[in-house]
Amino acid sequence: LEEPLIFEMDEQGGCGVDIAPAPKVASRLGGLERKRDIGIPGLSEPQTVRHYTRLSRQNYAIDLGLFPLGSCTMKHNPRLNEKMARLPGFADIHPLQPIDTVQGALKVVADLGEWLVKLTGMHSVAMSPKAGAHGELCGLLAIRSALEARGDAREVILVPESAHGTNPATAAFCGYRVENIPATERGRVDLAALKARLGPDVAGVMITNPNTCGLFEPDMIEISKAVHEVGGLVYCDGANFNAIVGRVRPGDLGIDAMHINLHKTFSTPHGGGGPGSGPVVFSEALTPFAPLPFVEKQGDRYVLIEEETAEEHHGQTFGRMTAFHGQMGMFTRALTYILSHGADGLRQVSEDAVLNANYILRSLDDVLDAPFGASGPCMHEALFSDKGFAEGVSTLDVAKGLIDEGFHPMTMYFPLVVHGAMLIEPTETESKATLDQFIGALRSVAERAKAGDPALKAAPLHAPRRRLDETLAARKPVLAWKEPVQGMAAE
Amino acid sequence: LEEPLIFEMDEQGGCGVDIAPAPKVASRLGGLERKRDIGIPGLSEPQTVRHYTRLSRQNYAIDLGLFPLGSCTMKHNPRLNEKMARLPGFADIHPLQPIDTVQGALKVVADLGEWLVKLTGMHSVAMSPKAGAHGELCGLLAIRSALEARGDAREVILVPESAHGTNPATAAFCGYRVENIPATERGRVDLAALKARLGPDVAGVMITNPNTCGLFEPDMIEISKAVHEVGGLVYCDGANFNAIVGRVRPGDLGIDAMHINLHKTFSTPHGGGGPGSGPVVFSEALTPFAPLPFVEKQGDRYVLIEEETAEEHHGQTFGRMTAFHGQMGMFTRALTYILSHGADGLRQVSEDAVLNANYILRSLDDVLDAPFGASGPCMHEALFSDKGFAEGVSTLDVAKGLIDEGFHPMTMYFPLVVHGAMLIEPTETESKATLDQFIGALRSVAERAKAGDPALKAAPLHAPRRRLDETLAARKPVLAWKEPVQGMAAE
Amino acid sequence: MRYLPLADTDRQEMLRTIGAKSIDDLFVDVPEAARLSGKIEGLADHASEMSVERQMTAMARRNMVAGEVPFFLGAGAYKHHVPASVDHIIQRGEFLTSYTPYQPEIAQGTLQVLFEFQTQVARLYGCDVANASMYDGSTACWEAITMARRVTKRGKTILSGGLHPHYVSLAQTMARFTGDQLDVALPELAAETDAERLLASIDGETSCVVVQYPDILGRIADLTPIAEKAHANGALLIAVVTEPVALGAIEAPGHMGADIVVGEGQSIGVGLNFGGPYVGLFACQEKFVRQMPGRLCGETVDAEGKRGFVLTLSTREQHIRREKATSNICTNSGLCALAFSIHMTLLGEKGLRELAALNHARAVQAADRLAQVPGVEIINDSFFNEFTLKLPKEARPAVRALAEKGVLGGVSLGRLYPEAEALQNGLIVAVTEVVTDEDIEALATALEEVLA
Amino acid sequence: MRYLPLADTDRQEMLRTIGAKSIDDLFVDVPEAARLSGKIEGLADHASEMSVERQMTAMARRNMVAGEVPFFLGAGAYKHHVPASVDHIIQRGEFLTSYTPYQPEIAQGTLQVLFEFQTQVARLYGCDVANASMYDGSTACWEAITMARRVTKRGKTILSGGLHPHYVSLAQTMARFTGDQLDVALPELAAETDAERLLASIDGETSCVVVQYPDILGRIADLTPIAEKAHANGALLIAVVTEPVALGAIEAPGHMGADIVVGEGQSIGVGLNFGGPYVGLFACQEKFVRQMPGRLCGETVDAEGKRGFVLTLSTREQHIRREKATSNICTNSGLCALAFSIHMTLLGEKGLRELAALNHARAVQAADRLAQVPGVEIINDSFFNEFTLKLPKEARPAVRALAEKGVLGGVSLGRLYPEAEALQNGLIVAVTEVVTDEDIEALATALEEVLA
Repeated sequence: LEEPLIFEMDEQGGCGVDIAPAPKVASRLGGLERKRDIGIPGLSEPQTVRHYTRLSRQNYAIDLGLFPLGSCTMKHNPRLNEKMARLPGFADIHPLQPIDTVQGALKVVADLGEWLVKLTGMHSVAMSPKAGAHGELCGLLAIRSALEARGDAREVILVPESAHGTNPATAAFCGYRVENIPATERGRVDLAALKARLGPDVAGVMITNPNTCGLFEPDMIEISKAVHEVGGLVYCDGANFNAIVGRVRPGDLGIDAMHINLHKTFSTPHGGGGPGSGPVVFSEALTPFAPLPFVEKQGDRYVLIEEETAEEHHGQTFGRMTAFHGQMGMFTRALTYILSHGADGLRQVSEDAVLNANYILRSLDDVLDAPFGASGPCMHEALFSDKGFAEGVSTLDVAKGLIDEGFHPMTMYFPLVVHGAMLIEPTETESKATLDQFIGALRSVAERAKAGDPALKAAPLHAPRRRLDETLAARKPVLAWKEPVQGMAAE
Repeated sequence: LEEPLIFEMDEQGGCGVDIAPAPKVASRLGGLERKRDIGIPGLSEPQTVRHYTRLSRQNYAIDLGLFPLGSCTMKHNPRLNEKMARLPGFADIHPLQPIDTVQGALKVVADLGEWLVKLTGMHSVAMSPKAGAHGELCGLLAIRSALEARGDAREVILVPESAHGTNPATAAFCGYRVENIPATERGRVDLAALKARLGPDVAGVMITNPNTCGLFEPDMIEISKAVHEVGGLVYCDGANFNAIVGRVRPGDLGIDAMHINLHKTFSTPHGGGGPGSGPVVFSEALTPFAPLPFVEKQGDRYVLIEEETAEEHHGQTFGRMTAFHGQMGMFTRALTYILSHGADGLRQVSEDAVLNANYILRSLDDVLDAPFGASGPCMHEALFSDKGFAEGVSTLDVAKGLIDEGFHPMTMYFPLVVHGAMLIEPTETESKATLDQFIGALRSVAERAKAGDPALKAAPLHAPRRRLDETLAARKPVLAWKEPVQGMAAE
Repeated sequence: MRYLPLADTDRQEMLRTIGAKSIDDLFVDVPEAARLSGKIEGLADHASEMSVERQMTAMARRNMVAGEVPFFLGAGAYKHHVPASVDHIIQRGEFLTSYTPYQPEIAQGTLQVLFEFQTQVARLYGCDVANASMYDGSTACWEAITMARRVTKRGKTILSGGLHPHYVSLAQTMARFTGDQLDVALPELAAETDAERLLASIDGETSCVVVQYPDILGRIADLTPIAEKAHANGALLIAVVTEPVALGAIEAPGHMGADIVVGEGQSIGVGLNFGGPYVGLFACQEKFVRQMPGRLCGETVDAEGKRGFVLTLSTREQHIRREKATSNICTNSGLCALAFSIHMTLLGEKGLRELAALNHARAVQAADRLAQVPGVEIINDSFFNEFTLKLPKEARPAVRALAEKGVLGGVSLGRLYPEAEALQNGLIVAVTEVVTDEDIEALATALEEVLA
Repeated sequence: MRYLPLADTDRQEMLRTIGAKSIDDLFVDVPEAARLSGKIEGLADHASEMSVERQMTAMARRNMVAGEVPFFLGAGAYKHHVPASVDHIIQRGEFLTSYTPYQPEIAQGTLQVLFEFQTQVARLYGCDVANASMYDGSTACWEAITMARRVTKRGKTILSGGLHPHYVSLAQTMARFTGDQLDVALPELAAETDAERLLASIDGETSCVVVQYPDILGRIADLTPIAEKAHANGALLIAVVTEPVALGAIEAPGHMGADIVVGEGQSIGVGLNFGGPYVGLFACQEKFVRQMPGRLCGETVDAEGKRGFVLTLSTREQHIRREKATSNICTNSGLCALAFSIHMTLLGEKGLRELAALNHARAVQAADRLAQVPGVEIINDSFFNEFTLKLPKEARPAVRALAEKGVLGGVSLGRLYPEAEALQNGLIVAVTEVVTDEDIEALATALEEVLA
């Protein structure tokens, strides 16, 4: 049965809530009463629950199977996190309550911040960024503020070719010109090329480490040093922090700012596209420029440093990035996760994540081309290219073929530096048995791709939909439901 | 992908909990330490969540679609009920806590009991029965106790042919001989035949009203009168109370005892087969014999009448039917439902339930045989027979055919008085649009059944499994998983 | 009304289809005298979710919550930590709102869970087979007695004095109507169980002996001698386990000769819930399987030869056999069985053993500390996570006094045996993994004050 | 460790397959100097669920819960009753643990929800199209300003003094780096909005005017004149709505000429959550759609011609356009958008209008009662569910004093505008359907005491 849109249902005039009748009062709406129909369909509770339950079953999810999405890190979301985030003491408090009525909430923010600082070996943390890309923005604004504070407006941010698209986008948003740093044949930043480009116009570099090829940058300390020597600053994209948490502290690598995607390293749910949370840790150099607001412990009491109090001891802040104080609901989940895993557990997390990825790399490198496979182990994700596929068969076909095997596809065509890239990140929450199943499935699809099996072009066959026409969607965008024109139905 | 049993998984040596290490103590287990392996597989939390999530998706459920199960009443389960049942004040209290520490819980029991008494027009209520059939037992034990108290041990319970199987089973369990009462051509109890059978050996009748043909017993008052006149008592199976709640009070029909399936009338979830809850309401005559324990309000305070206090003012109780006090978790849900619907809502519930059933009856009686269709409207369920199906096509085939149309089958072969019975109960929580879909689906299957479509014998085709071999299962029962014999896997 | 999808326009249209003028026409069979004209007296009209939530929350707040105080109650219901994922899974609509799996093609989820559950229970109990659950431990216990009667064709049952008094009470209620003959006794405040009495009572008339393990006072005794004597006399041994976590530490009754093992499953996955719903566990040895009551899930194959599961042996059941059924039970405790099974899967062998070890260690620590309270005596030599104190005064008022100090200190034998003079000073104290050092200290201190 | 499925035997076997001796071999690329030898300092080892739950619960208990006291805070975040079914649905694994729907064949559930969400938002706002959500209202507001710049190719933005001060602050932060020119002002404690100032400021350089509706003090003014003046000057009108429930009672900005309407969706389905996560709503008229930031879901067909949904117009986005993208945003607020959409579906036209009517009526009653408190003046002529009081003394300490009395009485303008002398006596009071008569009385009484 196909599930119709709520706008198409026969029962859409219903209502799934009971609202107490409003007392009679004289309206004070300024004469702006809304008179025309709004056009919002309503369903009773049974119909509502059924509509969304049915829709949900058209989704793939971690709860259903492996999500081998390189660079996106889809790991298990512990249910305790969900339970804790729903405690009324966290879920039912207003962001502007008097400080003394939210001491527990501020402690959550402070405690999580403290662990993020310690785990990264950095100096301070900004908790308010709403997501990873927002964190990048936060980091770059701090860098630009620091440079401006010393009267040294620079123009260029260097970004490796393999960077996430958000890196150049963010740098451009902050007014920087983006220049690429080339990669070596081993998939790392070309240190010599980088050094050659460094100069007084370079505000800094944005680097991802482990990088988007799933490899650790062994020259990272030297890179940082070189950038610092010319007066630049080092931004690290923390998307892959989950590969090293508990084993390597970015602060020890000379990083000045790094955002942390709480869902990638600290298991908050992805939710079909957010909400995220992207706290940013700073080196001592950037700390004075961190945004408002933040939480500070003063004796036994937690206080919120907002606009009013910032002047006194945080005068160089670059300002506010969002209303209120950040993604509290994600903080409670991440803190719950950190306390659950503890120091030994977090180290085990990164070890298992790396182990799982290497297991996939070495179990498939006979059938798939691993462009950097010869250079040693990978970190938390395994990278393959489309080399060896038969003429006409693409990475996309392999991805769609995996759907028919019961798995979500891997990340495709990223990083851009590898042709037809397939980036596979199993995460630490997958069992060996599941990895073996996945390896078997991908092996079988890869063999079909190499043999040029034409049926692969038709995949997926066993999904709620066959391949969708994305060109049509973009050419004539239909972004909202509209009443069909009378008589159309009869055609 | 087929989901293996937990016993078959490669990762079954895992663990999805962290238990704090036990302090070292000298064991006092009486020398009975368990030494051999228990053989319980363990999975980490991610694997556990995935196993059960995948399994769940092989189930049909109300949240997915209409459940037209006559006499079983599968209606929407409001989510507020679930939320309320989980309040720590209800979910996390022990049944033997001092009475003063559970006043709120006792109030829930007392309030729900009070509404059940008022809604049924009866005199008292026993809350402890664990399910409908347990409630039947409770009712019959009260009847037997009352008769014994007057030194009048009778032997026979009269049960209509169309009764639920639990009715004769319960009567037999209480030591009664069961005799059938025939039905009229209009699907009701044959009053004349009943009267003819009544006599001093008859302890009582067990009657279902509305009956299992989905019809109201118009002679109910007269039946009760006749039974009472010969010194018998009247038990009413309350399974169908949902058809009349708010419009008819069984107490006004002369009933002495009736159980109420909380899930059928008051929306507690069925949960794939329980837990149920079957409070029993009593007439004044049976009240002294009601079981222990029960809740009583004394001034501002609620007390629990248990063994110790029963003597004083409840000396005729027939005793305890279960440990503790009944299905508290179901009481909170049912009370939440009653408060939500209120007096007007509950009346609307029975009206809509009856309306929906009649709509189905009249929308399909041209294509399906409705044996009692001519006798007027039905109550909350519509009854059809297999008359007119082609040779070799059975009600079972129609039921399985409905699965392929995306619906759960109706109740089959019950009541026994109708050949190849199909009993359809839509409940009040289905929309007209859904009913129309269902009617269309059943119409199409019925037409195939009449035309003798051989493909129907193979249905279902679009389900997680084809028809299962029940004979094999019963002939050589395999009720637990056993390690396959070594070497078998290689065969 | 938020749960009712029909609009007034729908109702009118449907009445037209039916050919009725009004809803009242559909209730034409109801005699005039029985038609309720007005609304149910005293009940308000429908209310918003918020309003109902407030009413229910107000009642919930009037209870002392186990998780918020030092808590030591047991005696057949135990507070354990249930992982958050258990409740998450049982709330999935496909489990919560599904029906008894009579249509196996679209109920394999429930059925496979039941098959796994049966295997888990059988292994935990040391039996060959288990059913798909019963209402609770107490009703399972009675069903076991009636099953023994069917097997042995005898009517005399010997109940240990260590059997939970509610379970005894239920059996007494039922036996009054069925004519079963029960041999019952009160427990004694002593280190020894009543095994001697049981052994002495078994004879050629005996259908079964029912022994709780650990017993109501927490004592643990080897069941082997009783099993041997029973079997020698053609009787069955029924073991009752109210605390399944114990079986992660002590030998399973099925391995000590018990023919039927039943019990309460509440400790695993279910929670306290003021006494219900719980989940009755029921297992027996293979040879008795066709006399076993309740629902059973069995393995089979479908029309394509794929493995699948179905409810089976239903020829024993009321919907087929009617007055000849082995039991009138029609419901199991499906959702609680699911919760039990999920929690058991999370624990696994390793977790169950660790959990049991922690329970026992904590209980030993608590016993040692409480033994230091002046005037208090520990009755038990052996125990798992529950033991009995003899106080220098009546325990029942002491428990109330403890509650006033914010400590839920145990279950008094006075509450369970109101008429047994000799037991009035007894207090059953359960100590699970949720009890902290501070909780033990709080109980000891409060008890000292109350006894002073 | 309960979330980690690998056993040590698995690890050894996998290392063998890999050809590594130990895990350390896999970290060979990490320079010696950067390898952390010990464990993270100060952090305990892994802990049981129960232990973590206790730590978190202890922190939760240190907060004053909105639902447990008379509660009147608003100013951009509102307490409304969210039906239980909303949270039930968003916890389904298929929604909670699914990924951004880049593989549409196996993400139609999320995609159809987003399509429905976009349509709901567009209709609520009176616009043609909406996107699939933004982080929150404040970031959506800034994105709207940058979008206006892209459309008009002008850099001057006029912000109403009635715009939420956090939204203004965020715009000021960003404008410092982007070079946008902002014309800002403080609100005045007067019945009239600053529409006159806005009209006077619009000129041929103006990219857009940003007006909050109802504004930060709760005032409601017709946007039509501003829209007309803006359009006449080639500028856009951006309307900001922090309380979406208001649009069940008052005219939609899109119907009064607003080109872009943005706002906070938290009121519907999301809950307070101490400020986040929330859900930013973003809608505009059809002609600007290709300049709209954020994720968009569009209708299309699959290879068999069946209708389906996909993310579309992603050529605007960072993963395609990199440094030429319209925004650096990569995440929306998917799960909150789902919650919003479910709650909106439960409400429907009827429920939304009733809810809005109840909010307004309650607010009117509260305003009438509070106006009787000696020295208190109601600033607003017009309001929806939020209005501003002028107290006879500074509001900020008064709010703290109210909290000590157990009443969360509102948001002081001193908290929002710490440096604006003229505003220090202002108190914003929000009154939603959760406020009872007793709550209003409690606030009035406590306020009288505090002001005495």
